[in-house]
Amino acid sequence: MSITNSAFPLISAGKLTCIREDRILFEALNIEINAGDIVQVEGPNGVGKTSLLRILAGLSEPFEGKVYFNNKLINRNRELFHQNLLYLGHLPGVKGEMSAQENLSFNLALHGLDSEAAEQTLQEVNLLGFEDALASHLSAGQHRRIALARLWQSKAPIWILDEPFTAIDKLGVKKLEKLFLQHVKQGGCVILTTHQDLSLPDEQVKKIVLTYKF
Amino acid sequence: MSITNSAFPLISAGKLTCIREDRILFEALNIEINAGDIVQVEGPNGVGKTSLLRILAGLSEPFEGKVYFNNKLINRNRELFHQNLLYLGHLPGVKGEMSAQENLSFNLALHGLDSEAAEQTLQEVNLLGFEDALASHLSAGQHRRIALARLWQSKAPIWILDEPFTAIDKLGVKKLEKLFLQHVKQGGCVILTTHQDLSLPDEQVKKIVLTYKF
Amino acid sequence: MWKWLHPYANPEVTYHFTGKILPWFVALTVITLSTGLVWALLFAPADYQQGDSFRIFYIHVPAASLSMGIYVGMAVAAFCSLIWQLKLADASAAAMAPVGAVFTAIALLTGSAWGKPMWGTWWIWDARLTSELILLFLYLGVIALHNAFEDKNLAGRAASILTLVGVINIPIIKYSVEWWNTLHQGSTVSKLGKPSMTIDMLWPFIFCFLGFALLVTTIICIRFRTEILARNSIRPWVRNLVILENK
Amino acid sequence: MLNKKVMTITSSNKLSYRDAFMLIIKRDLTIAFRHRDDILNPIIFFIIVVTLFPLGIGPEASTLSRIAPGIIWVAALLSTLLSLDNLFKSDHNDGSLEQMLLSPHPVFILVLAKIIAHWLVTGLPLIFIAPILAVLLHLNENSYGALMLTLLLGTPVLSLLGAIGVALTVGIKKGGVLLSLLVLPLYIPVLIFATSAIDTSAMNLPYSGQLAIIAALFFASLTLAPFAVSAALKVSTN
Amino acid sequence: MLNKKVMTITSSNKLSYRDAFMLIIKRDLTIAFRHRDDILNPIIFFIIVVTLFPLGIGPEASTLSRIAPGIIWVAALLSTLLSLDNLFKSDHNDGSLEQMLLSPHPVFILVLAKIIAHWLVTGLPLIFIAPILAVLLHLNENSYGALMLTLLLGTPVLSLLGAIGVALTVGIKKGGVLLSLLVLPLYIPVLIFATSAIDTSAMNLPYSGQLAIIAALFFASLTLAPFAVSAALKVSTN
Amino acid sequence: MQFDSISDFFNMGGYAFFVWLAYGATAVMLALLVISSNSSFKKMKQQIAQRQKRETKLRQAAQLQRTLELEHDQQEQQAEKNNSKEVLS
Ligand code: HEM
Ligand SMILES: Nc1ncnc2c1ncn2[C@@H]1O[C@H](COP(=O)(O)OP(=O)(O)OP(=O)(O)O)[C@@H](O)[C@H]1O
Ligand SMILES: Nc1ncnc2c1ncn2[C@@H]1O[C@H](COP(=O)(O)OP(=O)(O)OP(=O)(O)O)[C@@H](O)[C@H]1O
Ligand SMILES: [Mg+2]
Ligand SMILES: [Mg+2]
Repeated sequence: MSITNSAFPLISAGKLTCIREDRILFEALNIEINAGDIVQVEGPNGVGKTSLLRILAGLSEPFEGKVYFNNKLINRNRELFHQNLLYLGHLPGVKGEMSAQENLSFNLALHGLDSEAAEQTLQEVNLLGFEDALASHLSAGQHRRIALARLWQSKAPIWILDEPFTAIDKLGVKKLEKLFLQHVKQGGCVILTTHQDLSLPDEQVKKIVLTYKF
Repeated sequence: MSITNSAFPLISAGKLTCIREDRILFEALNIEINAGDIVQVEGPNGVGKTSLLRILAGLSEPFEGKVYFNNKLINRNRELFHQNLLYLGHLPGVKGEMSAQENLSFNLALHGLDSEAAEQTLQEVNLLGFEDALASHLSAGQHRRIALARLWQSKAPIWILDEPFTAIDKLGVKKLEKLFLQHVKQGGCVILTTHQDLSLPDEQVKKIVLTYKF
Repeated sequence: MWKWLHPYANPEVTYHFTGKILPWFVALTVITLSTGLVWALLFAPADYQQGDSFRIFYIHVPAASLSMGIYVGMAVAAFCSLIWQLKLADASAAAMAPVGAVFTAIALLTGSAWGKPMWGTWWIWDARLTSELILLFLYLGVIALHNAFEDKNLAGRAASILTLVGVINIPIIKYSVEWWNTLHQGSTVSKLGKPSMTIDMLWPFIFCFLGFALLVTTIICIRFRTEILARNSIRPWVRNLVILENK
Repeated sequence: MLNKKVMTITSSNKLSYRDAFMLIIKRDLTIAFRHRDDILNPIIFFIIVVTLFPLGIGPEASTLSRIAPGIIWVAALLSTLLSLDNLFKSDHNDGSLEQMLLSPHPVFILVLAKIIAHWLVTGLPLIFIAPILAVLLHLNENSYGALMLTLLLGTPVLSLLGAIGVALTVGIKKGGVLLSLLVLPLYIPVLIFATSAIDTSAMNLPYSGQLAIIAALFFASLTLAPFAVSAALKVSTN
Repeated sequence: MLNKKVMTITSSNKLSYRDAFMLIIKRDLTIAFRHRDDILNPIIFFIIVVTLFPLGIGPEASTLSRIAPGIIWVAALLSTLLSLDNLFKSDHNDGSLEQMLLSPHPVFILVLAKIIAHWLVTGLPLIFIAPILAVLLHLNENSYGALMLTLLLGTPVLSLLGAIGVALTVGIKKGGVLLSLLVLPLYIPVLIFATSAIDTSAMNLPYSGQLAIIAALFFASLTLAPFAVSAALKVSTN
Repeated sequence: MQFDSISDFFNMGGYAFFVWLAYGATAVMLALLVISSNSSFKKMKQQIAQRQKRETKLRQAAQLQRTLELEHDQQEQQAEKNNSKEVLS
């Protein structure tokens, strides 16, 4: 079933409420994200962007409300949802004890992708020559690049990325933005947070603006 | 002794060479940083910016070369140097088990500053109302703000900051840039790395550009 | 079957309901327990073999059996909270753990104080004693886990998992300790069998037992109310309640 | 540049359970072998703890042989306990655990694979080293078989039950000692039946009863622990 | 907005050694008391390990009383060892250690403060709980004094020597078991002299000789360990 | 009444230490449990009240933040205007 034929939004949420430490971060939030959307979650530090993304990815449970993937509850269809989801959080999920290539191969294989493509994909993120370096011996940005490399191979339509540009240099950011455009053109969607300005055309980017609610 | 009267650069380095994993990151680098300088170390991911900053702060030893503070070798005058240095690395040095205020008070006291000022300083970094929240319960950006709050109280002339803007929202970045300007106006210097564009006037910012050397 | 439970599964209703019955429980506890204890200390006859040290019996046995009973209650609550996601079950399990731990400690302490005159030692590695000690460890583990999580709901779920793993463990421990023990030495001392008590010993015992059971209920009730407040602190009814009381 | 098709909601890009299982085992073993220490250290800890006792208690052969089964088993318990920290903690700290929970496989399969890899690295070596230490402690000659058998059946139980404890504490900053409070009481039945089996064997009596119980514990924990662990992981990463 | 003066190169904004020392102690104790568990857990670990032995060895009072000193001291060793992880590791992981090394104070003072705070939280409670456990193990009645004294003098040595091991392994990802490999051999002298003192006291003989040696170990490690630790920290954070 | 005198009662047939240890320890532990249960109930209410106060503080801080953001935006618009003026002239 191709997404473009699907009548339902790729991911949607109804009446989401998130409470942390007795503070209401957001209340009765309704979200609907369709194929082709790039959604930037905006707001100052501590407003609840990461919390929202984790709820959408099914990593935390909201205080109230439901998240749907293709109109199905995500907790009821966990495996199907995860096959169609790529989430990258604050922590890159890269093991320092393995080489860049081993890390990427494992990540690809775990998500059912072709792990042979690892070497070629590392080239995309400018890690050529570092394939065999242990990840713990790489710089902050190179470390994150290993995690990001998965994006180039991913077939999952839903990308949820929490500050993907952290520690990435300018050329890298450009390249990522291009990749996002390509991804949504192919019928995927991207939900991301970042404190940097995106250089994507404004009409491409939808925004969810969170504000302090007390 | 006021800095402005000093004939020597605040911090200088002669013939620095750094080698990691048999790769030469930089070779025979000479650096001279005077009061009033904002120095941005630039370069793509993995080029050696963090390595350079750690060497300047005396946290790592260079393969070759020496670092001088006010024309004195830093390893010979460790305590004096550290009284005049403020270094913030990738890791914020904030303990999740303590509240925001306790963290800041401790940090201030450890560096001989007035720990009473903590509450007021937290206001500067927009953490009013979070004084008593455990640091581990704060968001990524709020966490880093606790570490950065020290800057507002610091009397050390030399600031070495490795990606200080990570996870900080736009308003926060603006505020930090303003603080840097004020700091150098008072005779300090700031050495920093960041992958974001600084919105400081170009003539204010000196650049050290590192490039891949293979 | 769960339908009739429904009105009480509302935290606000439960909070007010428990608040109403609590004074009655307190009164009943005070009456029963004081009657039982005075009877046990002053009027019950001394044992013809153990003399007046037998008076420890009147707290030791209620404490020991309650310590196990509370764990079973906690496990049932944990089960409900995991399967049906009943937040109130969670709160009641959290309320029971410290009470159970204290009663286990009391059983151990009174047992020791009884063992020294009877067996000549404070402690032997007998089956019953050992499994009671391990029960204490299980309680402490559950409490530590409750304290380790800041989020009460997460803490409740984590502790529920541990409680259930522990409850499977309890019969195993009891059984294994007995077997392990009989291999090395027959446990002769502690197996008194059921003491065929005379009626003038039985009545004070019944009163003490009931009194301690009521005390347990009362304390759990108080702690339960605390837990309800902790889990619902952002609800308007809690806020209003607090504001009203502060005025 | 990459020739990608239009995105589809799909359930095809998925490994078989067996492949996912093997993938995790392979990865964990790779990481363990990368630092050889990971494999040597539990063994060395085991050896050191066992040798501490003759030093603390005195060298008399009769006392030592009397307490040998207990000491070897307690040392095995403790060395498993210490190595448990590696099981999920580092994966949690660098975000890999999150990624595994988000992978399109049932979590209990991944968990089971991790536990088995852990046992291969920390439990299995103990079985080979134990007889040598038993010699040092003058273990009764009839007991070697029982020692090996109880370790073979018992150490997986330790890894499986331990995993539950680790999963519960993985989100907590300083879970180190809390872990032992949670896990050690769960280990007690294994300890009791195993040492009882060894003691029985020393008297040349059959110990199949105890062994059967350990085996039962093994199968029970093998089937139930992975589910408890995955439930616990979901709670503690929330 | 803040009324700052022109920056100067200065050596005035500095705490006295005593203030710096107290600051660190206060901080570490605050963190420990924040989770009460941090204080309870080493004690509970100690208790549980001690109870494992009767379970593994059997309940006979005579055997237990024979091996009681060894068991209590080995348990003290292990519980110190387990709690050592907290000493520098978490500070290293969140960057606080770096900040301390960059502070304008001699590193050995900060280190000494951290070690003393660690002992207050993990060593001291053991001394209070040990007599109760000794009762459970039927320790000889003459030996209680010796047990307490050796623990009082010996546990600080464990913290001090342990700190060296932690400092050396703090930069290594999985230092857990490597640590025990480094540290336990250093602990052996303490173990031998302490248990020997307790055994001697059980026979109602004077044990001041052993005690003097432990005291000597204490003073030697108190003066030397902080320097070794600060050197080790500099190496392992490089 | 099983005892002839008060001292007889306290003596407990020679088992005074053990009996009173058992009863005393039980009383102390139960008293502590009751007291701590009660005080934690009260503390919980206080905590909730305190949080409510903190919230008002947070609300004020949020207000401040919002006004700051507004000011910031206005400044930026001003700056842009100035820039465009320069270009024009
Ligand atoms: C630390 C030491 C002791 C512990 C941990 C302990 C624990 C227990 C436990 C768990 C029970 C079971 C309660 C139940 O089944 O409802 C019990 C019952 C009992 N204990 Fe103890 N006990 C200890 C010492 C003693 C001593 C020294 C005596 C007397 C000499 C004693 C006499 C009894 C009696 C008479 C019962 C009731 C048995 C029955 O009716 O089933 N206990 N104790
Ligand atoms: N711990 C280490 N061990 C060995 N090599 C290392 C280590 N840390 C960094 N390197 C090497 O040094 C090089 C420079 O790293 P450094 O962290 O200085 O880069 P950087 O310029 O700060 O990059 P980024 O922008 O990603 O932060 C890296 O390419 C890496 O290969
Ligand atoms: N583990 C936690 N426990 C309790 N409260 C938390 C926790 N993590 C975050 N919070 C609270 O939730 C709020 C939102 O956090 P979140 O991480 O979602 O913010 P964010 O929008 O991602 O901020 P940032 O831009 O700094 O990353 C924070 O203000 C904090 O008070
Ligand atoms: Mg965030
Ligand atoms: Mg860097």
